[in-house]
Amino acid sequence: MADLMTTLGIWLAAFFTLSIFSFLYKDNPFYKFAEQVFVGLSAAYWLVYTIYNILIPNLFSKLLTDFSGNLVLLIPMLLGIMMLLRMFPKLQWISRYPLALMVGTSAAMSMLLSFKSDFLEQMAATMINPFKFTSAVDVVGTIMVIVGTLCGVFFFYFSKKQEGLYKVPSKIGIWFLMVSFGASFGYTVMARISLLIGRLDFLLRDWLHLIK
Amino acid sequence: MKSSLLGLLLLLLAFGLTGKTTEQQVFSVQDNPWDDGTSILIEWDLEAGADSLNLQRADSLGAFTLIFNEFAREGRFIDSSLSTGQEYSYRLIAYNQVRGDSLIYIGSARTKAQWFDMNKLSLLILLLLVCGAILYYIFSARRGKELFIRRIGGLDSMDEAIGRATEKGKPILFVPGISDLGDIQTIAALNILSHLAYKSAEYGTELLVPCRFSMVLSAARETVKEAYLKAGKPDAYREESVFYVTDDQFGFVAGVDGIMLREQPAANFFLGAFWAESLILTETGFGTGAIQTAGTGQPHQIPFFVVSCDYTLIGEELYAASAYISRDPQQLGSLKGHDFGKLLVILLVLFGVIMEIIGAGWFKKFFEGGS
Amino acid sequence: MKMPERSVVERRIVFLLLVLAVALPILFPLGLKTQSTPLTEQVYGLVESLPEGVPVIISFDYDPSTITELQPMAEAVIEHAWKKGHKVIATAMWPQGPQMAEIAFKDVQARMERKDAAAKKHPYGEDYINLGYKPGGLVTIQGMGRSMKAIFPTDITGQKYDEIPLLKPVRTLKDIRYVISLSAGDPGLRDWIMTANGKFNVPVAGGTTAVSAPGFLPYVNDQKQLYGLMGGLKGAAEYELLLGYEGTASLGMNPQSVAHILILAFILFGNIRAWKKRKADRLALEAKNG
Amino acid sequence: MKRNLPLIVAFISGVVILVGGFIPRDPFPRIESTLIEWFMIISGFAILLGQASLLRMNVARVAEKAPNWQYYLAGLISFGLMLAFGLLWGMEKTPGLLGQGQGIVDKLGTKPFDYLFENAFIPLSATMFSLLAFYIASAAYRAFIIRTFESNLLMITAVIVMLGRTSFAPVLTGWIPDQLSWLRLPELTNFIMQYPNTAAQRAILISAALGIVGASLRIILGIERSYLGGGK
Repeated sequence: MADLMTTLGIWLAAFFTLSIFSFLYKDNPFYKFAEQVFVGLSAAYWLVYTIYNILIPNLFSKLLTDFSGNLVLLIPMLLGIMMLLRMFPKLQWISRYPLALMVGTSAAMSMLLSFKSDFLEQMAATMINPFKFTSAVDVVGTIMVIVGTLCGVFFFYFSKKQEGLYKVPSKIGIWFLMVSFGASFGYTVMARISLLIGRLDFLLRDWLHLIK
Repeated sequence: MKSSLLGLLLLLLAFGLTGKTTEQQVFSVQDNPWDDGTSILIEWDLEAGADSLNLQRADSLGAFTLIFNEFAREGRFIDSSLSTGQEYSYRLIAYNQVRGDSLIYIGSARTKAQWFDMNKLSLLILLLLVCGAILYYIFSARRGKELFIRRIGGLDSMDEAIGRATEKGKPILFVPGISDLGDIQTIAALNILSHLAYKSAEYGTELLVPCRFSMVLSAARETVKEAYLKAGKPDAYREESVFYVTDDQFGFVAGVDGIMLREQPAANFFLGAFWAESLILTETGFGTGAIQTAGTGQPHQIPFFVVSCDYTLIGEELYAASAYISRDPQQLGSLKGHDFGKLLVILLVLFGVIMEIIGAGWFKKFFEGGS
Repeated sequence: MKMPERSVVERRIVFLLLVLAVALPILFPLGLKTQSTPLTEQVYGLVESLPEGVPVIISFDYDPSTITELQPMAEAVIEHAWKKGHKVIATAMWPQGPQMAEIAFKDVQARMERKDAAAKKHPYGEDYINLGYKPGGLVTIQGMGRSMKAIFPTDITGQKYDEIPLLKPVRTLKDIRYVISLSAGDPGLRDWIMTANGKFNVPVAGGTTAVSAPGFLPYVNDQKQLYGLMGGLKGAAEYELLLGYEGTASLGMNPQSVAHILILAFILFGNIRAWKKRKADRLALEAKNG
Repeated sequence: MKRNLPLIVAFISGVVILVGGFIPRDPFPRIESTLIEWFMIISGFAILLGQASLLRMNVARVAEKAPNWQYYLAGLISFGLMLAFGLLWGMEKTPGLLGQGQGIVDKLGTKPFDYLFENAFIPLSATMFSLLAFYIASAAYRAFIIRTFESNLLMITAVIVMLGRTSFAPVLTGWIPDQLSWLRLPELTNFIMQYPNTAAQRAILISAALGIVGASLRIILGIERSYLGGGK
């Protein structure tokens, strides 16, 4: 029985895979069906995980096992319910309170954390003595990092007209950006191809058994 | 701006000169500095030949239990999750296999909570400077002070594209991204739309604006209507030219593709938040021979825009173009504040590199913060 | 109406060629070998450097859409950590993460037993634990730095935090010796870098999809904000190489390499065509203007 | 009032976190932990809200017999199935309302929720995104055209990186002598990634961090309030 179900499962997976691929030919009922099944499954998945991995362990089971010790948890529960009221246009304003709490907290945290790791630390990481390296490649590379970072930042500096002498660092900045976008381009192509490899591998190996 | 930066540098110099030096000790136990008073810092520098170690902490009865035994001749260990304001004793046993003996070091310290985390001094100073600058500029802009930002090159090429469309007598297409109104990229796109709508009203060119969300739809309609009014041609405004396609990501793309093939617009504008669909849109647009302008803050999509469009607004340029057009004090002020931060980075890094070259490592250390 | 039809046909030929470029090397592997790079070696080095018994976090911050790239990384890292005797704690910032983690643990155990029938069993609760999904990204990670138990009152089986022996020495994130985040986007590796490393000084390494890999390189610096990075399928294949086995990633590098060549050929043809067209247009224009 | 009170909530929670970022001692760590716990629980409810809104929209479409309503109905049925399976027997090691469902596991090989996850969710999700491979291939053929010096630079780098990350790369340029080893494709790719790419990405990070600081500051101070909805 279990073996039969496994085989059936693979056929089901193959059916959905091909239904999605059929979109490449043109939009058709199979694709539309598969797409909506995906939306439905995904929504149920989120719900089940939210209940079993967040609401039960972090809220309900605490309240059920030790109610008086966790009284304070009634506040976030209330705020959560206020959040749900967003569904009703008339009561939408109530949801602003939990929203404000969340937005205020996360704005402050991301401000501190990203300023430290994306601003301060990046700045410090660019303060390098390029001549401490022995190999010429490293020296040249490090100089490129310093020049590229500074010119790149200058490219995004809007308070000065980029004319005459000011045009030079801005131009260098855009060149560095373009090289980096090229790298990004190459990597993205790579990523997209990888996804296709996974699917074709499934079809050829698990479904059609063309490879051992 | 410049004098305040100079002052800052001097301040930092003063810090560097007062930086303290610690003398080498074989085994030291001390309260872990600048923390909430729940950890103790243990450092050691063992003699050559030592090959394993055993760090122990005394419990309340005075019995020692192992807490750490990974060997490093010169190392440190932070014993965390302790109680504040208590005395803790430690013992380090270092074995020397060759000599066959072992040395025992003993030390103790009291945990203490601090009022300020000195490791974050550089963070605090710079954060205050940047935030101060942003607020200063926002309030100056609100008071009506003229703030200068340069014109983004992309705006000129946009005007040119509209001109070409007018010559050919074909419509222009504007897609304000596929994000909802909550995304600042969408807001920026709508600001630019108001400029384009103004121009197209002036030239009498047809404008097509497909939208993915109903909120964006109503905002876009409002924007276009206002622009036509401002251009003195309120009668030329047609509500159907700003329309809803569908919520579905790829469905929306398919819809816009269809419009491009049917209407053959002479100029396409893709401004706002775009994800993986970016290249499908620009590919179709390229096929129809339109002049394409794109702009997004989504870094992964920029490369595709650069290679398949005639002009691309890169990242922050999108916001700058929007601030330039709208003259909204909030946007303008923030942008000027960010510019102050950028100038700060450029100067500090230049100075930092020089300091590293002359061997004054404390400057970089100050920004790294301790740990 | 003639133009679009021709382009539709062209498009289908392109699609077909791509399928062939990927499928043929899957069916008939070329036996290509990959070469490891310093970035992947750094991740390997971090795992390799720690002694037996230390608690570590592997965070599953992705969903099935990127399994081809990230699942082989997860398997390789788990195998390496188990071989070193590290106690693996699985967390997830994406809801699909816990499920991906379970699949990975099962597959690694099966593979190790396939290779060596007497391979060590890695029982749940002793060698690894799955703490499940929590939302909130960097906010939640900051919470872990204060108290792990407050964020994860139980594991996925519903067992209480205090009752799990593996978690005894782990009171906060600071007791973790390294975090490896397998990350497909947001929330993910960036949140771990900013919080676990930036705030609590825990070493962080990662594996990401190739799409986001270039953006993480500024973090690989003197301050070690990031201890190395596995980027995409190639990164996964490199890790497999370092561990000494050929897994799905290494095999995947065959079609990957062939498809890259095909895409490059497409770009080349496309540019030649565009160049010819431009030339023809210019000639026509000149002829018209006399 | 309806508008200002939430702004005060955002201000207070933001300022407490900001101050706590610099003062390590009590009571700040404790307040922070409490806020984080609340944040997580509210996020849970927010996820419920998101899924519920989506569902409500699809139910309405089916009820109104909107175009393509049959597909939306299929979506709702698969939603109901997956939800019921998850709630009744749980998933993987997590027990559901009816425990671990050993009887069903014996018949099916896995729990019903996991069965649907592995055989429907995974192929659907993975295939949906693999379509992008085709789009990139067709765009490569039709739209990735070199125009300016800048796009030239981009394309040349892309070509080097794409070749450098294949398994052909070591063979293609293995003949280059050791003194010039950095010219070999894998090394050249590493060089590009480690230096010029890092520089540009760092510039982007720094600018973006400033943007985040600006946006957060405006939110905390109540200057930016669009997140509350309902226009200015």
